[in-house]
Amino acid sequence: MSEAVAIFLDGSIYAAWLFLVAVGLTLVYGVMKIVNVAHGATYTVGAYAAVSLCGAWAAGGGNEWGIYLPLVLAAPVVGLILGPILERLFLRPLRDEEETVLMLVTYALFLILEDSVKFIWGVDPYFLSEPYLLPGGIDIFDLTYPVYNFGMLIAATVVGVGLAWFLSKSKSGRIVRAVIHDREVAMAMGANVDRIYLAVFSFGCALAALGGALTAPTVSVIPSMGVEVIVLAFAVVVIGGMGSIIGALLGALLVGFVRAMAVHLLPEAELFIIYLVMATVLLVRPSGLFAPAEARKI
Amino acid sequence: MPQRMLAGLSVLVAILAAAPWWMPPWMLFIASGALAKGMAALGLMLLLRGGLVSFGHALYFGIGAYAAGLLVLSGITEFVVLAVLGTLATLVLALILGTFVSRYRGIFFGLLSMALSMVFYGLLIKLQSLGSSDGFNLGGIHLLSIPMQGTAGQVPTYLMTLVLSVLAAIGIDKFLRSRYGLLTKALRDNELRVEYLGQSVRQLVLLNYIIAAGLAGLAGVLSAVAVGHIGPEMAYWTTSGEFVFMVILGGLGHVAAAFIGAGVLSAVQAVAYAVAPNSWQFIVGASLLACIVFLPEGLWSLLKRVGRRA
Amino acid sequence: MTTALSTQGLCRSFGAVKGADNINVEFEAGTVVALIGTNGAGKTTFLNLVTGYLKPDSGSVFLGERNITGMEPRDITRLGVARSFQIPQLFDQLTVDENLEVAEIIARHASTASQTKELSRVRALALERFGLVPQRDQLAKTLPGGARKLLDIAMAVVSHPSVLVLDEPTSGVSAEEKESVVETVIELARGLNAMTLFVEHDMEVVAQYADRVLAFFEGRIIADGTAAEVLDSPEVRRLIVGTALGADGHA
Amino acid sequence: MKSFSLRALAIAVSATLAAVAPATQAAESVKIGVVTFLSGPAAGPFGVPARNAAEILIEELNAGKVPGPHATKGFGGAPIQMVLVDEFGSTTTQVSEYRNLVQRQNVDIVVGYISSGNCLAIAPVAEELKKVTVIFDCGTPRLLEENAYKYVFRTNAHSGMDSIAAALYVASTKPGTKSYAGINQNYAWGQDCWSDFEGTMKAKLPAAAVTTSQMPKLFAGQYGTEISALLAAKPDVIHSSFWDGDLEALILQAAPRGLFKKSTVILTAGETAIHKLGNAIPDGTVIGARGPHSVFAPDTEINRWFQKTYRDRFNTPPNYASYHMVQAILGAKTAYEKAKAAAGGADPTQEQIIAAFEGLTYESASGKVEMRNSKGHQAIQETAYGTTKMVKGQLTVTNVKRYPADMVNPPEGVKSADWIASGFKR
Repeated sequence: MSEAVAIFLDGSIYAAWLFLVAVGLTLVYGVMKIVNVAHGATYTVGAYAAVSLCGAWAAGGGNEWGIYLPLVLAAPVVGLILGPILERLFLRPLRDEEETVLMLVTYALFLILEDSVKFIWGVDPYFLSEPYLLPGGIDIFDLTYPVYNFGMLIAATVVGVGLAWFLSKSKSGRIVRAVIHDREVAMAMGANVDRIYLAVFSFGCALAALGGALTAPTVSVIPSMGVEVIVLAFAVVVIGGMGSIIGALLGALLVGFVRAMAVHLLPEAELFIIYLVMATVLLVRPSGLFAPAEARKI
Repeated sequence: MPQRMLAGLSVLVAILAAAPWWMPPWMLFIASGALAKGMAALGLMLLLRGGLVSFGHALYFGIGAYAAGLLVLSGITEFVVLAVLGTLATLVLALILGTFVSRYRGIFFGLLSMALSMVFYGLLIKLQSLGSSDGFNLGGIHLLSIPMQGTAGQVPTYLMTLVLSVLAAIGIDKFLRSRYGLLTKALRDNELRVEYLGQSVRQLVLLNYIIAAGLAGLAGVLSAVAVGHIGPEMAYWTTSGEFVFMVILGGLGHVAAAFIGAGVLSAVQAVAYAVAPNSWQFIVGASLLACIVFLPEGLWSLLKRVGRRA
Repeated sequence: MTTALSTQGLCRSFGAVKGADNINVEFEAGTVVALIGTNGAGKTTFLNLVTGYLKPDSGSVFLGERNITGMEPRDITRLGVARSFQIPQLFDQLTVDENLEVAEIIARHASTASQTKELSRVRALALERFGLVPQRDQLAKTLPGGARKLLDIAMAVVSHPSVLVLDEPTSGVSAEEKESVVETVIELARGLNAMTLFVEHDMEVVAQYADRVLAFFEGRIIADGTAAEVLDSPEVRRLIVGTALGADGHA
Repeated sequence: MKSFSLRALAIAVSATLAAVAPATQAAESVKIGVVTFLSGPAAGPFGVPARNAAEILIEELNAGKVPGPHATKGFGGAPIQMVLVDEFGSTTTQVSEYRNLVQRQNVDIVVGYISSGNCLAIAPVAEELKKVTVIFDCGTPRLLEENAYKYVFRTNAHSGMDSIAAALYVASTKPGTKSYAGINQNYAWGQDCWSDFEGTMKAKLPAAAVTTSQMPKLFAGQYGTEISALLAAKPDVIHSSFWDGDLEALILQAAPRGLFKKSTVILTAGETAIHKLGNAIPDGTVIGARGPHSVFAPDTEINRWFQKTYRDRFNTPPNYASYHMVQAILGAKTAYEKAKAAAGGADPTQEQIIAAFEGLTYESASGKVEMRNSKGHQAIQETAYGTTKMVKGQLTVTNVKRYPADMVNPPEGVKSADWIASGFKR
């Protein structure tokens, strides 16, 4: 019984983390058709930004419990600075290139950003464990879980629900959905694609940075921390269906639970379980679980 | 123009064939590696001509290498056997996987290929008997009585790689000029129409996929012989990424472009390592970006322009 | 006369919308048949069902005696059904000549030597009749709208089909070119003795070239007969021609 | 744009040529190629501390400021010139960079390699190019157990020692251990360390049983699920050979969940974490340093000098990777000088260096090193484990137990795994 509960909790927590790191990727793909490899580097930058902002907060004598403010603030800061730079300078001029070329552009940006992080912050790890340790832990059956992990669950829920609300209820959200469905028609209807792309890409960067910032307290912050994350986030997004928010959620849950089961019951399988899930899902549903419908006329 | 191009390429091949007499040994090693990788990139180029890009092509590079490695472990060290069986192993696997993968298009084809290569990578990591992530060394490989490894083997290995590369390039060039080449080009433009003219797109993709895999497998064997060591990283997604990088760098204009891309990337890497050991990633990333922005058709287009002006 | 193509109880719906509602029809070999109807009446759905792009919910399609229901487009094409598209489906990065060459290469796949010769003849003929000779070495993407349409049709014709399916051959073609395009196509099709199905909004064109006209409405055939019979039927006048008048501005 | 790209090409070509032209060098200096991770995940914990150690050691050697037995300037009076190479990148790249060092840069000795995959691949190339190559950190026993190499030396003990000593520490400090578990990275190093530990435990504490062996992917970063599984399994002892960011993440994520309180956790490479993460490591954690390095290093003049010089320069104490690097360079220096003396003061040949290096015993900052195994090419050394304890906000290591070299290293000619399987027969 306690094992089932542990699998459920571990799976949910891991899924929340996966969703946070993957949702920006799927949004950017859905709107711009860009598989953004630089997402991983933005995640890293987000973690470092959180380290610097929280460091400044602590150095400035900020309230101990207030540290969550600079932690979360790292996301919009990175999104607003990095997003427009990357989109305006590199992605907009190359917008009409093929998907694979755009993917390579973002791969190049990934390499550049990762080394830039090294220039700015060095290779020595940074630690930002205060936000993780501060709220302590709670016992569930006989396992202790850090409260921070449940904060992660809440953050993922807020992001997911917020995004769903924005896309379905707000006017700009409906325009974004129209672009996802059919860029040409949306343009013909007067959608300002330039502005939408800029906003969506920056928002995607902010989401990646949020993932990095919220992860920072639980890991050692090093320049290469984004490499593994990008591959994982890809797997989640592909499983869910590229461009689908609900798909990213389901992909994250599927990977989270399958992996938790593997770790608890069959630890040997952990290594490639995610790729196995990905290959299986693709073999059964070639576009992932929830690929958004696209208009195709003949 | 074609005549001049042919002449230019012949001169290039002649210069490369003479490399053992003018290249220092360390550079010859890089050249061997670049040619082998260029061969893998050539296969990827064929797929790309049909509009498909694989982010898991290193799977076949790894399969070729590990097939050769297993043969060496079982005592077979004749190069011809390694090359033939190594390539055959990749062809068989490509036939099996290709029947599934050929259903996919665009980014899904790329990512499914990547997932498959990562499953293979995971499998290799699991195999402690094959050295897990550390891989293992293979030595004593020879062609008849000519050694292919060690100091005496460097030149034979290089020349063999060159000969096979040139043969592969000529073969693929012929293929691209055949009706399959035209169909492949058509495929990239409009799959729906290809189907509506009565041609199975999957069959065509499968054919290209198998050829591409075979080239990567042979490249894997050659690379294993030249380096003398194989490891799971040969099948890792970053290796696949490197192949894609080479194709984009060279361009799709000509079969020689894949090798030019491979050569230039290897040179950029070597220089970046030497000049800036702390920031070579930055340099590689920046050159990739510069290439896409300034040379969207790849280096080949640059050579063609220079050739036309001369 | 023999039956070239027929359907039995063909049904297909898209959610609540009925794209095809129990269609039973037979086409005689060598005839030229026009499909008319408003947008969304089910004309293109019918063509897509016949050529395999869509699979029917129920019912069957027969090519001669052969049941081709549920077959893939490529297999149906190989059996002799060729089609053109409302939006031309070309190989934009290939030249006009290469576009036709691709079509010929694929058609040649299952042909005997004498048929191969015939294919080359049809290809040359199509190039010439459609006036594409001057542009033969141009990339397809550089062609103007009318020429794109013609090339699209020419590619269908090259395989020397027994059934030729044309989805709005004159849409996007300028008013002046319209007549000559249709005339060229129909003439070529008759020359190849191909049964031709074409979707057309221009009733003058329909009246002039079609041996038989089918009027579609809400996925059903509401009128079937010669051009005069169908165009004069009150239901067609009320449901189709009237709106066509309004939409196209001429009739 | 046309002219721009042409110019770019021209610049690229001339840059290539410039980089490719052999660097000029002072004839009398000894050139050492140093290969270590400058980028990638292993750079922070190992590569850069090792590079830092190489930098200051070479500087101070050239200035003649190193105390004790290594006071001679440079290598036997000749100044040392260092050529630095990044170890990050594929094995093929490493082989090509090695050839570059030997054939283009004409280095006299290569010191390097942290990754086991790299050191395995480099060894036959060193033989081919006939260049003395000193492996300073890579752990796999396979390097010198599977092949006899003439030019390849390893101055650190291999990873078998770490796991054997860890199990011995458990057997002596927790003889009542009923159950144990492992969490190791799923790649060769993690797999080897776990099987060596398990093998030794079976021999020394046959009554103890394995509850779970967790094998997360290398660089996974998130271990919440694994920690739950370990907590649920309730083992008395947990073995982990984690290193780098993974180690730090494991500590950060597991400590607040009480894993370190409920079980005794042994971190065989834990020493790299204590300098940066000292306050997060709970009391009672068993720490190793892959040899008598860092906190386990003897209180000698040379160690005091190294600690001080390193701290003064980099504001942090040196970790075991720094010690490994010092041990390798000092080994090369000792062999070089011995060979030079034997050659009557002339610059020694590679063969003479090898003759001097084989079977050499010398003093490093970590105490005595014996090049005893694998025909004098593989170092053996004592090792130590200790338990952490916070004293006045400062992490200290108590209950240190030292294991003589012979107790934790297989006898000459015996493979580590066979030795463990045989129940440690001598």
